[in-house]
Amino acid sequence: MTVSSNDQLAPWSLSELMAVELAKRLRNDDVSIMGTASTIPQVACRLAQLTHAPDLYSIAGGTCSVNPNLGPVVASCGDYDLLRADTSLSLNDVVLLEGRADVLTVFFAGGLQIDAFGNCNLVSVGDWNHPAMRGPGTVGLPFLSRVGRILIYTQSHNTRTFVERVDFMSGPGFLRGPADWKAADLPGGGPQLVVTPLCTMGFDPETLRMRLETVHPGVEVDQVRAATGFDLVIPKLVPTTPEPTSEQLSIIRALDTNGLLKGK
Amino acid sequence: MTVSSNDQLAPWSLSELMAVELAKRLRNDDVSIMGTASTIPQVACRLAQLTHAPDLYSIAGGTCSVNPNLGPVVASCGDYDLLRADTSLSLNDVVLLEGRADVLTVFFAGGLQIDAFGNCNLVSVGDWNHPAMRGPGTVGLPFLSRVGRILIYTQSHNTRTFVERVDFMSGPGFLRGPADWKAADLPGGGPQLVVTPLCTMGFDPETLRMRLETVHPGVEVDQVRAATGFDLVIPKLVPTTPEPTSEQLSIIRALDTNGLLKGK
Amino acid sequence: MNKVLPLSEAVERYIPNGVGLLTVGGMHLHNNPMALIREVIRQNRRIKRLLTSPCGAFNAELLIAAGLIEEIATSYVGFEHIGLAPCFRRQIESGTLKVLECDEAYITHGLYAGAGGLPFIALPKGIEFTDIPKVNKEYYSTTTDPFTGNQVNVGAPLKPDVALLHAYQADKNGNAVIAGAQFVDRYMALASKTVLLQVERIVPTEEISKHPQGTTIPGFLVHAVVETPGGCYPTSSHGAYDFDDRQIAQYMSIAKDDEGAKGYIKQFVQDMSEDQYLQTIGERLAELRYGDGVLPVALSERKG
Amino acid sequence: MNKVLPLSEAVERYIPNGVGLLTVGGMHLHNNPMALIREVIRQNRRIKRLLTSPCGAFNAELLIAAGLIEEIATSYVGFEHIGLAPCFRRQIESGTLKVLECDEAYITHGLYAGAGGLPFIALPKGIEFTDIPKVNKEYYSTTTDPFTGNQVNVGAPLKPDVALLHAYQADKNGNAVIAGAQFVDRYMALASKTVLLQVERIVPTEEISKHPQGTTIPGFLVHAVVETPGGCYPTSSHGAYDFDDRQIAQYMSIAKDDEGAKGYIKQFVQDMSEDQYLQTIGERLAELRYGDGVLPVALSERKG
Repeated sequence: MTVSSNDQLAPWSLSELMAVELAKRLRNDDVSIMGTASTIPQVACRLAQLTHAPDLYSIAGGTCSVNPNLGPVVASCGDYDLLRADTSLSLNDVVLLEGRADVLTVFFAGGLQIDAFGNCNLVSVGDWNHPAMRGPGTVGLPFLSRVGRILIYTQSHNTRTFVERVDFMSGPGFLRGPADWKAADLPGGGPQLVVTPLCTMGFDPETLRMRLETVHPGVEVDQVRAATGFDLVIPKLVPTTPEPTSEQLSIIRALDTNGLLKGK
Repeated sequence: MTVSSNDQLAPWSLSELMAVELAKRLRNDDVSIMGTASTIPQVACRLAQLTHAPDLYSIAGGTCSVNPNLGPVVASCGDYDLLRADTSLSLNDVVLLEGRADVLTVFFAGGLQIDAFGNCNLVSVGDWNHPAMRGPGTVGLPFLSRVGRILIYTQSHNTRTFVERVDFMSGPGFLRGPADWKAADLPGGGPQLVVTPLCTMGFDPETLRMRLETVHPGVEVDQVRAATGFDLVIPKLVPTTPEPTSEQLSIIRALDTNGLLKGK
Repeated sequence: MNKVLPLSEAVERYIPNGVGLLTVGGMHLHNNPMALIREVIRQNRRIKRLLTSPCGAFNAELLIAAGLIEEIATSYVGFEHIGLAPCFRRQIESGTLKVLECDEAYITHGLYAGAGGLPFIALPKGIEFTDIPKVNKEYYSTTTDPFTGNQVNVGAPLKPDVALLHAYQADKNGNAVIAGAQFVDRYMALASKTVLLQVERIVPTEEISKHPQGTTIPGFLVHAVVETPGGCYPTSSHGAYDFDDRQIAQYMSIAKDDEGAKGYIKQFVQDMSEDQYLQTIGERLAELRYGDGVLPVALSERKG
Repeated sequence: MNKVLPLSEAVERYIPNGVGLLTVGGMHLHNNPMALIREVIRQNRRIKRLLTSPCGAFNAELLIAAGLIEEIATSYVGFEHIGLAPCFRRQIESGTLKVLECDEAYITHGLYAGAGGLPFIALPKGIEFTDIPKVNKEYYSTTTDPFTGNQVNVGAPLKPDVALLHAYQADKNGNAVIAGAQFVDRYMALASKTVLLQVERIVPTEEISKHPQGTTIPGFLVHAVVETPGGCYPTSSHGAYDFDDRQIAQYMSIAKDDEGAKGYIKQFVQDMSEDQYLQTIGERLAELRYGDGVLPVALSERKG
């Protein structure tokens, strides 16, 4: 969905905007890992490496290669082309590092359902025994409880995806809220950001509930509220998400020569 | 120690004779593994592969390469040259296979002490807390309890090495004998052969105690008895170990161009 | 020992009907051993329980579509960016396929435990905050950590009866080269009682010996080697060809109901030998081949 | 991030005196990180507990000879076919060095557990028939297998504070190539809080990116990279040079009593900088170099 124009490079796509927003949250000393269907995080990491975070490490969760060169961006996290990279780990290595909890600082997560406390569900909607909708499965999401910072992204912002409570807990966010989260004493830092086609959201530091941060250009706050299946914390002032700059867009387009993000 | 002559290739060495005796016990469908200081088993495996057991697999316990080409034989089981081989495993892989117990069929073992039931000790002589002699350590010997057949070899046949009971159990043979062995119900098949510079020995099927099988050319049965620190089972007829054939010797010499076995 | 067998004989000899636990290699749309799987379907071998890698794809879906799977142990079955796996989803929603819900770390560590004869594997703190252990008590449990006294999560060892795996090349003995990502395929080989290997090509042992460090599956773990060029299609074969998103999308639209799925299986699997199938996809496969410049990354030559 | 440091600064900055658990890479007389170890001795860093790979050699012995080790966790220290390690043996026999007796499988699995945040590792049946668990209750214990109800052997996770490792080459970020056998060095890197890496040479990242599948230590695990050509001597550096059995034999004869050992340490370590030491061994090192035809096996080039 193409929504706006910027300059000669534009129009930018929402996927490109989402990649830029994710990139901004990456630090130069991060070690990040992404999983299934991770075109947007791939681009976010490479964009960060080529701008403010040259030393960022980015692990493709399928091939387990480190810092894939991404020329061009590929659709699958297990793609042969991702092996053009700095280093190769095995899947067992990566699973070990996930358990170690002091090495990997960023995980890109998502879900069929994402709830008010940032918990994710990729397993099933409805009763697990008789699911209304069966999801693909959780893959590595349980690792969310051990990672430094969770960055959530999803292409669907609606009341089926954003629910008060996930039907099946497959990726722990802030659990059932502050008391529960504190009692659990998990090594991870919990979810920090949610990026959707409508907005970016963070978490209220007191209640640990999801809080609107910015609305994308052309999106109204009420539109976000209506698309969200729980009481979203909405501050008085909600700034607009900055449009991707032409510098950002030209880097993204140079990486994404197959246009995987461009049309969406 | 060179002891005898055979033909134009001779004189053969005791190490060469020991390698030949070990080779004879290897089968075409074996998967064998050797550890530290394993020049003799290396040659035994390669000799077997080049004669009656072409499909034998031989794993160098240090590099964990499979079927090293051995041109020439090397002194260390971790030698870079052993990586010229068919396949490479990692040490973790090999340790896993040792635990699996249905894959590896032969382990070449040894000890500072070897006792009447074929138990081995590479840790310490005397009380472990105040050892009279500290050995290097057990490495992978505990795995003896899980391997198909244990083939023991040692360069020293004397009453310090061959003792009634090991001071420290670091590589389980037939434990404390038939009742103990049966109760333990271990997946491994126990020790099958002991080769020394004096003789070859097996185990009595009833008592599971070590039993003399053959004496090497020029060695007397009484000499073996005197060099053994426990009551060795000695059958009425003890044949002489066959000398290595000229075919065997020429294969060995072609592998062992540095003469690691020749002089000993 | 020559382990090379024709496809049909490998399946006939090594996969009993009703096999207890069968596992299929590859991850997502890569290195799925589809030729072996198609033959399992042709021979109508029922499977009590199927275990996937952390991300199953067409390897699981096609067996499910054929109605051969009673239970599946998995942490994911789907087609990644392309979409959900229709029969996997439908059979679970309708209650005809039982799921043993797993997560990636458990499958990976569970295979390590199975390979190593470990009685179980202790798991890091965290999984107990998900619903997964609650719905899969056969694989997840707890015990006492004797070093701290804490209760900790543990997983059961995974020991497949049969593994179906793909590799880029092998010699007749089964010494095999995985040309790209190894996923958990090597651990499947280490943990399984019987291993059937399909390869793009069989090469002489001398060729294998040129790159021992790229040859990471030793022949003694392998029971049969089947030469199946193109045998991963429509998934990718690392080092050889890419996956076919068009074919996957076509499958998804055909298999959107039970009848469609049955039709697909009949048309593309049961009514065709593997050779016939390869002929029908030959042109498309040629388009999907990696360029000439792309060499299998594991094939380094050792000089000297 | 540039992690290249001079040898002295790497040790100064990352190894506190009295460090809790330090581990040294390499196995037998191969890939021992001797340059780092010699510097630890020059800076007189005491080590509470040393952990070796399943087979320690000169890496452990020299630290012991220098009197820096209080306890050692190991399954073997020796010089393989050349003979026993004299100071290791003597200090244990005299009671000045405490041993945490281990076996190879436990060290390997224990590092896996340490790397993965597993609370402990369940071990296969068998170790309980040895005397090892009886004398090392800190690392070996038992617990209940909840799947069978059986009592089973378990080992504690190994989480070194510092690992000293050798690799053939690395870039300035610490992305490193182990040119030959990996032993347990990669698991030490995965399990340790701090990793110091010595390499034969530092190469540009572009050189590293040519063979990603041979580059198996990612820079994010590495804290310092030190360029120390010849730095494994007198042990081998896989891909570069062989070990020196003559030097080991000479050491053994000099170190046959405490005074001799002290003299060796003073002459060859404390009284010389690493550069000076390399000059004295330069000629011998040249003899030990692998022939020109021998290329590091991990360095495959990926084309395309």
